[in-house]
Order: sequence, then C-alpha cells, then structure tokens
Amino acid sequence: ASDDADSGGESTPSESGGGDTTGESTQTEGTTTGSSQSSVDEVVIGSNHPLSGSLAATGVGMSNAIKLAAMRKNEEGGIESLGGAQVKVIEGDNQGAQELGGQVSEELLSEGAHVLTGCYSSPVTTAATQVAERQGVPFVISIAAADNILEGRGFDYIYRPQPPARRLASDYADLVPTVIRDNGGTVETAGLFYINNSYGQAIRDSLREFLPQQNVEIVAETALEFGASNANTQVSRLRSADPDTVIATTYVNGGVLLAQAMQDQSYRPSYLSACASATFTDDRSVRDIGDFANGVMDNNYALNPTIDKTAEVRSQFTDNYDQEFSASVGMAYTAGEVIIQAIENAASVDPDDINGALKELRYEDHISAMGPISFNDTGENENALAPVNQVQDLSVKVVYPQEYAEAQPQL
Amino acid sequence: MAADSETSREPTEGETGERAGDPVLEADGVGKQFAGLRALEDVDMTVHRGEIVGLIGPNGAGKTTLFNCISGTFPPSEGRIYLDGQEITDLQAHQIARRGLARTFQITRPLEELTVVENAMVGAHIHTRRRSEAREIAMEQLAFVGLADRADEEAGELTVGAQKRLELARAVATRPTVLLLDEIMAGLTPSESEEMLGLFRRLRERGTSLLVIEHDMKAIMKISDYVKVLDNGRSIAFGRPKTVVENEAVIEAYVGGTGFDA
Amino acid sequence: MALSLPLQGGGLGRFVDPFVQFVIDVVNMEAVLLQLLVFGLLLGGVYALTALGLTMIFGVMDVINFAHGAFLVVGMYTVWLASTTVGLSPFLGIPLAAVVLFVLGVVVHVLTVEPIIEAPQQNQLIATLGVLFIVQSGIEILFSPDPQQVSLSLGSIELGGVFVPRGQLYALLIALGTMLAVRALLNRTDLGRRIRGTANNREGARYVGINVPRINYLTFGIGAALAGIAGGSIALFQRFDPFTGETYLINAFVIVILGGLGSFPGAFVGGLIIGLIQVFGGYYLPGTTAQVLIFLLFIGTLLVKPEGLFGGAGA
Amino acid sequence: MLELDSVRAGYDQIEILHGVDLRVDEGEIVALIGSNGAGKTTTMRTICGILSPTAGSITFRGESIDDEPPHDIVRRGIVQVPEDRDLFTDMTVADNLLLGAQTKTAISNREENLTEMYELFPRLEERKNQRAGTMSGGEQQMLTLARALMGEPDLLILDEPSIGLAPQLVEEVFDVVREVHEQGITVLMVEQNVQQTLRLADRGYVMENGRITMSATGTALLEDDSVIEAYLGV
Amino acid sequence: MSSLDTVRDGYRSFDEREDAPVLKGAVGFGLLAALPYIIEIDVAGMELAAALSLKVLILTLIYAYTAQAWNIMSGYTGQFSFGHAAFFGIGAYATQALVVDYAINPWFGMFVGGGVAALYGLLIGFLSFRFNLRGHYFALATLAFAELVRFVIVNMSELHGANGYFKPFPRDYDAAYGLLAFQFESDLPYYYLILGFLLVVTVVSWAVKNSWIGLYFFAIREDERAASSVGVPAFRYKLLGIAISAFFTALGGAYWSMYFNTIRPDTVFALFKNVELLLPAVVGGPGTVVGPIIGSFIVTPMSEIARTSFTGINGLDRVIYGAFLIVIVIYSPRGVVSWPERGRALYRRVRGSGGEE
Ligand SMILES: Nc1ncnc2c1ncn2[C@@H]1O[C@H](COP(=O)(O)OP(=O)(O)OP(=O)(O)O)[C@@H](O)[C@H]1O
Ligand SMILES: Nc1ncnc2c1ncn2[C@@H]1O[C@H](COP(=O)(O)OP(=O)(O)OP(=O)(O)O)[C@@H](O)[C@H]1O
Ligand SMILES: CC(C)C[C@H](N)C(=O)O
Ligand SMILES: [Mg+2]
Ligand SMILES: [Mg+2]
Repeated sequence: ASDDADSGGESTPSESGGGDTTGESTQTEGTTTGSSQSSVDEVVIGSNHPLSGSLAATGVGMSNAIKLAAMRKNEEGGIESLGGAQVKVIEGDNQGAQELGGQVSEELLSEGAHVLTGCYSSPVTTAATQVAERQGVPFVISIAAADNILEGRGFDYIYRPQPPARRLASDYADLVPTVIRDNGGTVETAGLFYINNSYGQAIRDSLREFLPQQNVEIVAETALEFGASNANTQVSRLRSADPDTVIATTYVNGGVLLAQAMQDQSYRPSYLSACASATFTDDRSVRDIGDFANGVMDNNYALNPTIDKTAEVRSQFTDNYDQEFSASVGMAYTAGEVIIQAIENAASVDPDDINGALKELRYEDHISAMGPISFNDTGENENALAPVNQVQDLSVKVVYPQEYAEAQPQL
Repeated sequence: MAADSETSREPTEGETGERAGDPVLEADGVGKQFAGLRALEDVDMTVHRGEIVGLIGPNGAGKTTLFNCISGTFPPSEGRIYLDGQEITDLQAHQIARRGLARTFQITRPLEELTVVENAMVGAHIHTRRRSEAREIAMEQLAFVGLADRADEEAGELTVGAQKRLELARAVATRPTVLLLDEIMAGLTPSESEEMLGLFRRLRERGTSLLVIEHDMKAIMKISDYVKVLDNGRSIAFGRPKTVVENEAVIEAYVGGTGFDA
Repeated sequence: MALSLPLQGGGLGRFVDPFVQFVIDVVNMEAVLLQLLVFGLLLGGVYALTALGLTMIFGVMDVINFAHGAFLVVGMYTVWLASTTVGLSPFLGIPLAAVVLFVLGVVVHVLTVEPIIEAPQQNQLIATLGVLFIVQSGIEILFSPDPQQVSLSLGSIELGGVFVPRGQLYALLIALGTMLAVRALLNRTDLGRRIRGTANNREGARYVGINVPRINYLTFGIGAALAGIAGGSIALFQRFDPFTGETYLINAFVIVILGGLGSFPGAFVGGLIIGLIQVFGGYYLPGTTAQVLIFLLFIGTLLVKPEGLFGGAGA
Repeated sequence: MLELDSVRAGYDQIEILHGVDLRVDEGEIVALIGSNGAGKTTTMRTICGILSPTAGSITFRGESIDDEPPHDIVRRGIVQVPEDRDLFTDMTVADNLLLGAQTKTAISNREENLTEMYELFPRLEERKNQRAGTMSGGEQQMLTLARALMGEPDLLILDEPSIGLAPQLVEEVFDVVREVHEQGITVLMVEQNVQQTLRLADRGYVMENGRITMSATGTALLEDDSVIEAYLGV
Repeated sequence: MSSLDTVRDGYRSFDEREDAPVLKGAVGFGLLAALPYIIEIDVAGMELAAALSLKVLILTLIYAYTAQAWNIMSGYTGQFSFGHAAFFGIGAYATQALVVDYAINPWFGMFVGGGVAALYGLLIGFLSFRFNLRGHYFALATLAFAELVRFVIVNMSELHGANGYFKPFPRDYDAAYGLLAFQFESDLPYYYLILGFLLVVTVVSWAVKNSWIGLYFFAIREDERAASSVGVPAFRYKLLGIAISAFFTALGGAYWSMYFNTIRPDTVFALFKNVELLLPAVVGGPGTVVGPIIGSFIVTPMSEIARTSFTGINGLDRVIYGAFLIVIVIYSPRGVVSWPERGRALYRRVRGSGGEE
C-alpha cells in the first residue's frame, strides 16, 4: 500500500486518468486554475445493499460499515493522492430482490458513483455485477457466497475479498476436522443441516465433495425451508443418524431454530459445528441462544482479533450506529477499505484506473482474518480464508488457524 | 293415486290422431334424486312438432327439475330423453343447445355486464362466428320481444320483467326447434302477458315447439295444445286443457278449492 | 435390527426409497415414529392457529385477506413489546394481542375493505396487500428489521423418550380452545348467525334489518383478533421479524380451503394434516419435497372434494 | 303512517323516480300497480333505505327516515318482502327464518312465530334443513314471505309476493295478507295480480314512468277504464 | 361549453369510425415508441428521466405485457388466476435451461417454454374446470399449481435446484449481441423488443375480444350456466383461454430471464410474482384491452418512484406504495379505465341538476 504513496502525488495521474471527457470539460471551464485535478474533491462509492426487507438486518449494518470506512478515511484527511478528496458513500436499497440488483447499480452510477459494492445476497449480486461489468465500473463484492458470480464469467471489473461458497466449504473440511482431531477427538461422520436456497445448496454441494477427502462421511442431510417455524423434524433426523458432527449452514434464524430444537430434544452431537452460518458468528444471536451455543465451531469469514485496529473499528462502529459489528458487517467494512485503498493507489476517479489499481492491489492493513488481499484473474481473493470460530462464554472467538487465534479451541 | 289420463307414453283417448307433427321432444321414464329427496319419478312426456305444451303443477312439483334434466343442466338419475329422435340424455347443456333445444330460467340469469344485444348475440353465435351476422340475428330477436330500443343498456339494469324478455330473445336467437319457457310470464301485468302470448303463437308459426311452465292458468288454458300436470315429482295428468282442468286429481293437487276463475 | 437404506439413491430411487424406508421404520417400530407423530401434531397446532383468523375473514366473510400475515406479526410484537417494556407476562400478552388486533382489524376494515366490499374481489386482495406492506414496513421502521424474541424458555416435557416442546404444546391447546370457542360463536349464537347471513347475502341482511356495516367490521375484527392470538402464541417459542408472517400466509390459505371454507374444525384438522405431512415428509424426503406433497394434497382435495374436508356448501 | 313527498331516487347515474307522492295510513292495505319498469320496486327499495332519495322526504309516523340505514328502518317496524327474494341461499330454511327476527320483540317471540310460520307453510317445516338456494322457485317465495313475517313488522311491504306461486298458494298468500292485516299490520303491496290486489286493497296507486299518475280506492281503480285497459287485459 | 361539445361530438364521430381502434392503437403505440426519447426532454431543467429511467420503462412494459396476457384469461373469462407465475417461470426456465445446458438459442427456448406452459395451463384447466372449480377455489388452485412447480424445481438438482440459472453470454451459444442472440449491450433495444412483445399480445387480445371468442369468454364470466344453455361450450373455451394466456405469459418470463441476469425458483415463481403479474390489469381495468397497459404505467413507476424517493427511512417506500395501492382500488374499484366514464357521469349529474334548479 505504501509504495503508491509517492507516485500518488498531486499532478501525475489526473491528466492521464481523466480521459477525453474530463479533458474537454477542463478546457471549457477551467481557465482560472491550472490544477484541474483539484476539481475532484470527492470520490463516490455506491453501496448496493438490502436496506429493507427480510435481509435488511444485516444489510443495513453492511452499508453502515462502508460508510464507516469512508468516515475513517476522511478523518485521516481524505484520499491523499487526490489532494485530500473526501470519500462519499451513496446508498441504494435493493430490498434483497434480484430485479433490483442491476437497477440499483445503474441508479448509483447515474448518481455519480465511481465504484460500487454490494450486495449480501448472491442472486442480487449476480445481477448487480453484471451491470457494473457492462458499464466498465469496478465492483467490489461486500459479501455474496455463490461461486458462479465470478466463476466462468470472464469478468474484468468484479472482485471478491470474501471466500466464496466453495472456499468456505473446503476451508471447513480442511480446518474443522483438523481442530477436532488435533485436540484428541474423532470425527468420522457428519450430518448436514442447511437452508434450502441457493446459498445452502451451494455449500452442501461443496461439502459433499470435500468432506470425504478428509475422511468424513455424510450420513444425513436435512434441509430447512426459508422461514420455517421450527427444526424439530430435522433434529429428529439428525438424532437418529447420530453423526459425530452436525454442520449447520443457515442464516441467523435457522441456527437459532436448530439450537432450540436440539435443546427441546435433549440432543447434542459430539461436535456441533457450522459452515458459513451467520448464526454462530453473530453476537446477538449467540446471546439469544444462550449457553447451548457455547462450544459451537463455525468456520466463516471473521474479523482478525489479533490486531488493535479491529477493536478500534468495532467500538467506532457500535458508537456510531448502535448495531453489532458482526463478521458479515466486518467483511463489508473490509470491502470498503479495499475500495478506498484502490482509489488511493489509482490517484484517480476514473473507473479504469481504479480497476487497474484493484488488479494490482495487495492490501494488508485490513481487519479480516485472512492474509493480504490480492485478486487473481477471475477477481477472487487469493488469500481468502474462512477461519474457525468458536463460541466461548457466549462470545465468538477465532480459534484456528493459530495466527489469527485469540483463544484455544475447547472441546 | 293413479294417473288416470295417462297410462303410457303414447297419448290415449284418440289424441294420437290429433297430434299433428312427429314427436320432437320425448322424455321416457325420467327420474331425479337429490340428496334426500325424490324430485322426479318416472315422468314420461312428449312434445310434437309445432305444439305448445303447458307444464303445470304445484310449487316444488318438479317442473323446473324436469327442465334441468332435459336441457342438460344436470343429467336425470333415470330415464332417457330424445330430441328429434336422437338421444340427448347424457349430453351437456351446450351440446343440447346446439342440437336445437333452448330454454329460459325461472330465476333469470342475464349476463349482467354485457349489453342487451350482446346477450342475444351469444345465442346467435351458435349459427355464425361473424359478429355482424350475429348482431343482425340478435337485433331481430330483440325487436321480436320488444327490447330493440334498449339494445345498448347493460342487462343487469333491466327490471325482472325485461330480463325475462331478454332471456326469451337470447334463447330464440339460437333458432331452436324446441323451446322450454320457465314462468316467463310471472311478474307481467295482464296486458303484458297478453303480448307474450302473441309471441308464443308467432314462435309456433315459425315452427318452434314450446314447452311452457306457468302458474297463470288462464294463460295456460288459452295457449296450450296440451297440458301436462306434475305433482310431487310424478305425472298426474296429460291431455287437452279442457279435460285436464276437469280432472279431479288436478283440481285437488293444484288449483285448490276455489276453482279457476278467481 | 437396524434396517436402513443408503443415503442419496440416484434416479427414481430418490422418490421410492423414502417410502420404502418409511415402511421399514414402521415394521421396525422405530421409536422415532412416535416422536415424529408428536412433532407433526404440534406443528399442525401452530398452523391451525394461524389459519383460524383467516377462516373467519376469508372463509366466512369471503374477503381475500393478504394482511393476515401482517396481523400475525403485530400479535407477536404486541406480546414482545408488552413483556420487554412493562414486563407483562407473555401469557397475559396473548389476550392483549387479541384486543390490539381487534382494534387494528376494525380500523383496517373501515378504512380499506368496507369501501369496496361490493366491488370485485380482486380489489380486496390488492387493498389488503397494501395493508400488508404498510403494517410490515411500519413495524420495520418502528422496531428495525432485526429478529426479536420473547425471553422465555419453556423447554420440553419428556415422556418415555418422546419430547414434547412446551411452547408448541400450549399453542396446540390454545388452537383447540379457540377453535371450539369460535365455532360455538358462529353456530350457537345470534351474532354468529348474523355473521353467516351477512356473509352469505349482504342485501338480504339489509332487508331483514341487520346492521350490515357493523357486522362486517365485527367479523373482520374478530378475524384479526384470532390472528392476534395466533401471533401472540407463536411469540412464546419462536423468534420473529417483521416478515415472519409471510411464511404462514400461504399455508394458512391452503388450510382454510382444505378444511372447507368457513369451517373452524376443518381449519383445525387441516392444520394438523399439513403439520404431519411437513414433519414426516421432512424426515423421509430429501430437501423440502414435503412441501410438494402438501400442494399435491391440496390440489387433490380441491378436485375430489372442492368443498373441503368439513365443508357443507358446494364450491 | 308512511308518507312519501316528491321523492326522487335512482341508480348510479339514472334517476328513476321523478317525484313520488304516496301515503299509507295506519291499518290500511295500499296497493301500488304499474307496468314493467315503472319504478315500483325502486320505490319500495327507497322506502326501506336500500336506496337513498336524492330529493324529497320520507316520513314514518311523523319522523323523517330518509337518511336512515336499512336496519334502523326495520327497527322502526318496516319490513319488506323484496322482489328478488334475497334469501340466505347457503343457509338452511330454519336459519333464514330465524334471521328474519332482528328487533328485540321479534327475537323474544321468535320461537312462537317460527311455529306459526311452519303451520302457515308446512312445506317449510318439511324442508327446514334444506339449503334455501335449492328450494323451488315457489318454495323460495314462501320462505321470503315467512322470513319477513318473522320480523313482526308494523308496516309490511310486499313486492310481488305471489310471483311464481301456484294458484292454490296465491290464494293462500292473499289469505295471509288478509289475516296479517286483521292482526293490525299495515300493508303496502306491489302486485301484478291486479284484480285480486285491488279487490283486497283499501286504496291503490298507479305508477307510470317514475310518477304516481292515479290514486283512488281499490274498487274505484278496478272500475276505471284506463286501469282496466292497461292492467287487466281486454 | 359549446366548443367543448363540438370537440366531444368530433370525438364521438371518430369513435364510430370502423378503423377507430386501429388508429387509436397506432397513436398509443407510437407514443410508447417515442417514450424513451420523451423522457429525456428537458423541461425547465427537469428531465422526466430522473424519475422514469429506461429501466423503469422496460419493467413497466414487462408487467403491462404479462398483465395483458393474464387478462385474456382472467379478465375475459372471469377465471381469476392467482398462479400465473407458474407460466412465467416455466417460460424463463425453459429458455435458460436450454441455452445454458444445451446452448440452444433463447428464441427457440422461449417458444418451447410457451408450449410447455400452455400444456401445463391445459392440465391445470382440465383438472380444475372438469371439477367445476370457481372463484376462490380456482384462484387458490392455480396458486397451488404455481407453488408446486417452485418446490419441485427447488428440489431438483437437474434444474440447478435453488441456485437457478445464470444467463450466459451470447458467445456461449455461438451468437453475437443483437436480436438473434436475444441479448443487447444497452437497454434501448431491450425496450423496443418488449414493446414489440406488448404489441403482439395486445393485438391478439384485441382480436380475441372482438371475435365471437371474446363474447363467449364474457358470457362464461357472467354466467356459465346461462351461457351453456345457449350453446357456449364453456369448458372448451375456458381451456382455450388458459392456454393462450399461459403461452404468452411464458414468453414474458423468457424475456424477463434474458433481460435480467439470473433466475431462481424464488424469483420467477415467487409468491408475489403472482401478484405483480396481475396487478396492472386489476388496477387498470380487468377485461379491457388498454387497462393492463395503463395499469402498469400507474403501478410500476409508482413503486419505482417510491423506492427511489424515500431512501431516508428504510421501508418507508413500501408504506407509501401500500397506501397508494389502497387508494387506487378504493377510488377505482373497476379499474382506472372507468375514470373517463365516471367523470362524464359526474359532469352529466352536475349539469343535470344545475339545469333544473
Ligand atoms: N339441488 C337440490 N337439492 C335438493 N332439493 C332440490 C334441489 N333442487 C330442487 N330441489 C327440490 O326439488 C323439488 C322440485 O323442485 P323444482 O324446482 O323442480 O319445482 P318446480 O316444480 O319448478 O316448483 P316452482 O313452481 O315452485 O318453481 C323442490 O321441492 C325442491 O326443493
Ligand atoms: N340496478 C339498477 N341499475 C340501473 N337501473 C336499474 C337498476 N334496477 C332497475 N333499474 C331500472 O329502473 C327502472 C325501474 O325499475 P323498477 O324495478 O323499479 O321497476 P318495477 O316497476 O318494479 O318493474 P317490474 O314490474 O318489472 O318489477 C327500470 O327502467 C330499470 O331498468
Ligand atoms: C450468509 C452469506 C454467507 C451468504 C449470502 N447470504 C449469500 O446469499 O450469498
Ligand atoms: Mg320452478
Ligand atoms: Mg319490480
């Protein structure tokens, strides 16, 4: 990040980056000042998230996280390479509806966004990124798990810092059994409990592929309908299959239902775990579940607890927005920082310049529990990681891999 | 209680000779069972070409039910029905209509949001798919029943009396060989009834045979060639109007103590 | 003797195997069957409860009420709000929810349904859809879209290895009691007869001297109050957010028709059937195929017995 | 008892009654006759509050009832047998009858009245659990009349009560009207059975095109040439 | 007043001309064709486009189109379908599944979808009408048939389960952007394409309405028994209605799937999709030809404008939109197309009573 600081001086990129139109407009109006680039006194990030509707609980937090990233940058004096240009975030509400994904992107662009981010729900993101690609504007995915958003699309402008579904599942298979076995446990069989939509099914399919490679056999699969009122049947089914571990893949509510039904049936597998479940990385739902949540291992993207910045951002966020700073919200925050860093590096608001900077980006100073963020040809983060979290004393702790661990796993 | 004027489907008492044309509508042993109720039982009846046959009987005797069975609203539980010599017992209402039998409903069923002329056109389309032709036929029939000047009003806004005439126009627009009329004169003033009887006669002149339910005995006596009497789902009399009104069973079941000319 | 089938048979097997497995389990007299039966009945109780209000408004009064889902949610939030702000016991919150919903129902009816009660029915569908949007998003604005829960852990009763979650057991009992009460109201009282009469023929009701607008808003209000009871009871044991109601809506419509329009015992039994299918289907069938079964059953019922299981009148 | 003073009324866009004056005194039987579409039914509906007058006034026992909703008018003692019956078709015959009683007194006398109705129309008792909508046309007509009587009216309005009835029953209906009248109920009736009606009525009105064109005693109307020509046939 | 009368008379005599509907249609569609340009016109520094983007116009026409298709069955024959998402989704799925899994051109897939949807419609109709389902029962049966497809697909990995399909690039099926590929690089051609769709379905709808078929449909809607009694084969015509309607609805789904980028059971078969598909027709005036189009121009932009203008408080737009729906149906229970007529009646009444006093 620092190597750009010098080159990102006052004058260099502005002429080259402005392109024809900027050049023209500078000529027609700009006779008074020679420093035309100072006309860029703000850069605009378009945030495309579900601010209402059933996904809004998390969506609003994510959008706020982007705003926080901008606010922190502005407090530091704005985009240095653009002479302290302020970062502005404009928000669009996609309501979690696929039709609106693309439309909100277009609206944000017409309102002047230089770069986009979103959308939490995979199908919405699919539509939103398509628009960005067509218009040649960079889009950094805040969260969206579906693999096929980038897979095989040949996109040039879309980036995803977060691990996609496949990676989430393979990290689960790589890490969780290891943790258990390292700590003297045995895990040979698993039962899947997943939400029956694209996200749940994508994770399920990948787990089917990766678990056997780690010598874990899937002995039960049971799905939960979105909005189901309880998980009694599913738990009965898991109970009678009696796997060593139950792996939950759910939105916040689904995991709560699972815990509730297990308690109602006095059942708990040797290792209750989760793969990319929103429930067991969300402080609030963990508190709602209560003691039963203790010990659950969930591998999901996570905040990096080993650095101070995380705590700092967290407290700033909760002060400003009166919301929990969950892993998802934190991931969105990271996406915001990635964008800001790319602009800083590009020292331009031209989309192609920003895009170029994203391709080159290697961003280390982030708060997510993963290595430096840098993107491969398809736009996936090469170092994306879903570490293992565990609920301990009703709070979510990263326990593995060691470099990010704030606590030791307890079995 | 034996049905003494009628022993079989064949008319007796020398009437056979008098009945002019060949039979166009024949019901043979028709019965209808509702949940807990026998609404019709072994009813025979015939209408010959060019006849007007009156169908009378106390309320709930089964007259409308017989119409429903004949016209295919629902199939009879027993018996057979023939139109122009061909069996129509199990055909559906629209098929029967297409073979030349039309009816009106006691409780009128106008196509409320269609205009008067469109109501009649629905009937006329049985013969043509062209709207202009159907409209022509429909207008003729509206003129016939005296509704021509209300052709463009919505049918739902008509009074019950006018709706009855509309039903007639709609049915006649199919140019039926047999027409079943269910209390079409109920609710008309005596002079209006008189006009209606004129229409009946003109229909007969056009070659349509009529089976008419009415409670207005004067009208029935005046217009019918033959009268059929139902009571409690059974046929209790059939014959020339004069003979039927003198039939004691009929007087007891239907007319009541006061006799006819009230 | 643990007979069982391998998971994930391909091809046709995936439809046949579950039934084979079911038969095997029956033969084995697996204990799980009893547990599933209990869960099915309990879940059915919840469904029945959500369908009662709709039976009144849709079944009896013949108004397609899309706001029903929102009414359920208002019931949940009432109980929650009363318990978190003034510390009212959630059990006492349920009657409170009924009262709140009755009032809300009357208001909604007077403002949106009554003006178009004579208009074609699709208009009511759209008006109540509008109410659904307003109420749902209104709650979202007031209380955020985050899920809420009443902190009350009722736990479960264990009977010989079979678990009976208390919260749902209460819901089932409340459903049963409410069903009997409403049925008595409709069939045994003058008010009930007036409600039925007005629903059947508004014009006729006017002629005999029934205060038709009043009966209409009472009926609607009672239907909404039933939704309040349902929502309040569900809040005892389940988390909810402003959108929770939507998921109950369709099944509630299915149940009302399945049981026979306007029949409260029908709605109750219909709810139980749906619950049982969902539980047994969820257990034996892959994914959420059970829902397919529910719709097949629904369509089958409509075709063979359109008046529903308990319906008297024809379609 | 009932007085209409230049009442105008109609449907959505069309005015049907162009100023109707009509009076019914306590204890009378008053007949209203007129050809099809003259506005008789519209008049009856307006009295009962189903339609509201756009001009003019309707008073009952000296009090204005123009703006009252139908149920308040029933409460005042005016009950109608509507022309199109408006039965509760999906409910049983018995329910229909019970629903006829809506005022306090009618409800308290409901059981006796029910027995009385069953005596009057045995067919109804026979079919008390049949759905009203499946009754024959004439049976439904009986039911409508009986339902109205269950309301214990002071003023009974009959709109073509004999429509669709067999002669025997027509007689019976007129008997019932006579009987009811003897019990002190005032009657306003519309009938196409003009002769019989006018013979029964104390007074009669003739209506044409939304206006009252003639009014006289029943017998006087019966002898009037124009009436004979228009309504009694040749 | 007299000049107004002349105008009115002029209009009336125009109305009576044989080709009046054709001319009116031409003017109407001409206007729609010019619309993308009209919204860009700068009026006192304000562009209509600010509130009404091309995207919104496309969406408006999509729902005008589907409402028109719905109307042919439900508006005309009165068989209220609440499950048109079934046909919409089948159209979308057939198109995408064929193009993604077999690289078959979407135009072909669209007609396959139309055919399959028509068959499914016939099945639904055959079962429901045979057993005489009507009113609520029919409406909910259609809904059940739609939900049935949704849950079947969700649980069918052969059709990508809940994940759905992702629209491929034209190169994936050997095509280049353009009409043949059913994909364009900008929105304007998409607009004219859906306008073309709308034109076709409107002409079909108009032709049906003005033939004996339309009259039979209306007769069935009003009173099936009365209609049958004069020879209307109600069963057959209801099947015809549902088949036409399903076919065209499926084409709309195909278009939708090609315009947006992904389809999933939860979007194309969504519960509220059923509502969206019919809403414009009900708001505009069911049973009329222009109703669905006018209705869509009221409902769709309104929802968009609410969404984009009330961004301060999340959810406020839905409150506004909900209130808007209520007001619309309360003030025009027979659809917006009845406004002119009601206006005229009001005018007549005002003038009528004023004249006599
Ligand atoms: N769907 C039905 N279910 C039960 N009973 C029925 C049904 N339809 C008719 N009935 C009964 O069958 C009997 C015959 O009815 P129908 O309508 O044929 O009489 P009708 O002779 O036409 O009498 P009216 O002169 O009063 O019209 C009546 O007692 C009636 O109540
Ligand atoms: N709902 C309605 N909407 C519009 N016009 C109507 C409506 N009902 C009746 N009319 C019209 O009002 C006029 C008077 O009808 P009304 O029913 O009062 O006549 P009536 O004297 O009772 O006739 P009948 O002897 O046929 O019963 C008729 O021209 C009729 O077409
Ligand atoms: C919860 C997340 C990991 C997944 C996200 N909801 C998606 O659909 O992509
Ligand atoms: Mg009859
Ligand atoms: Mg009348």
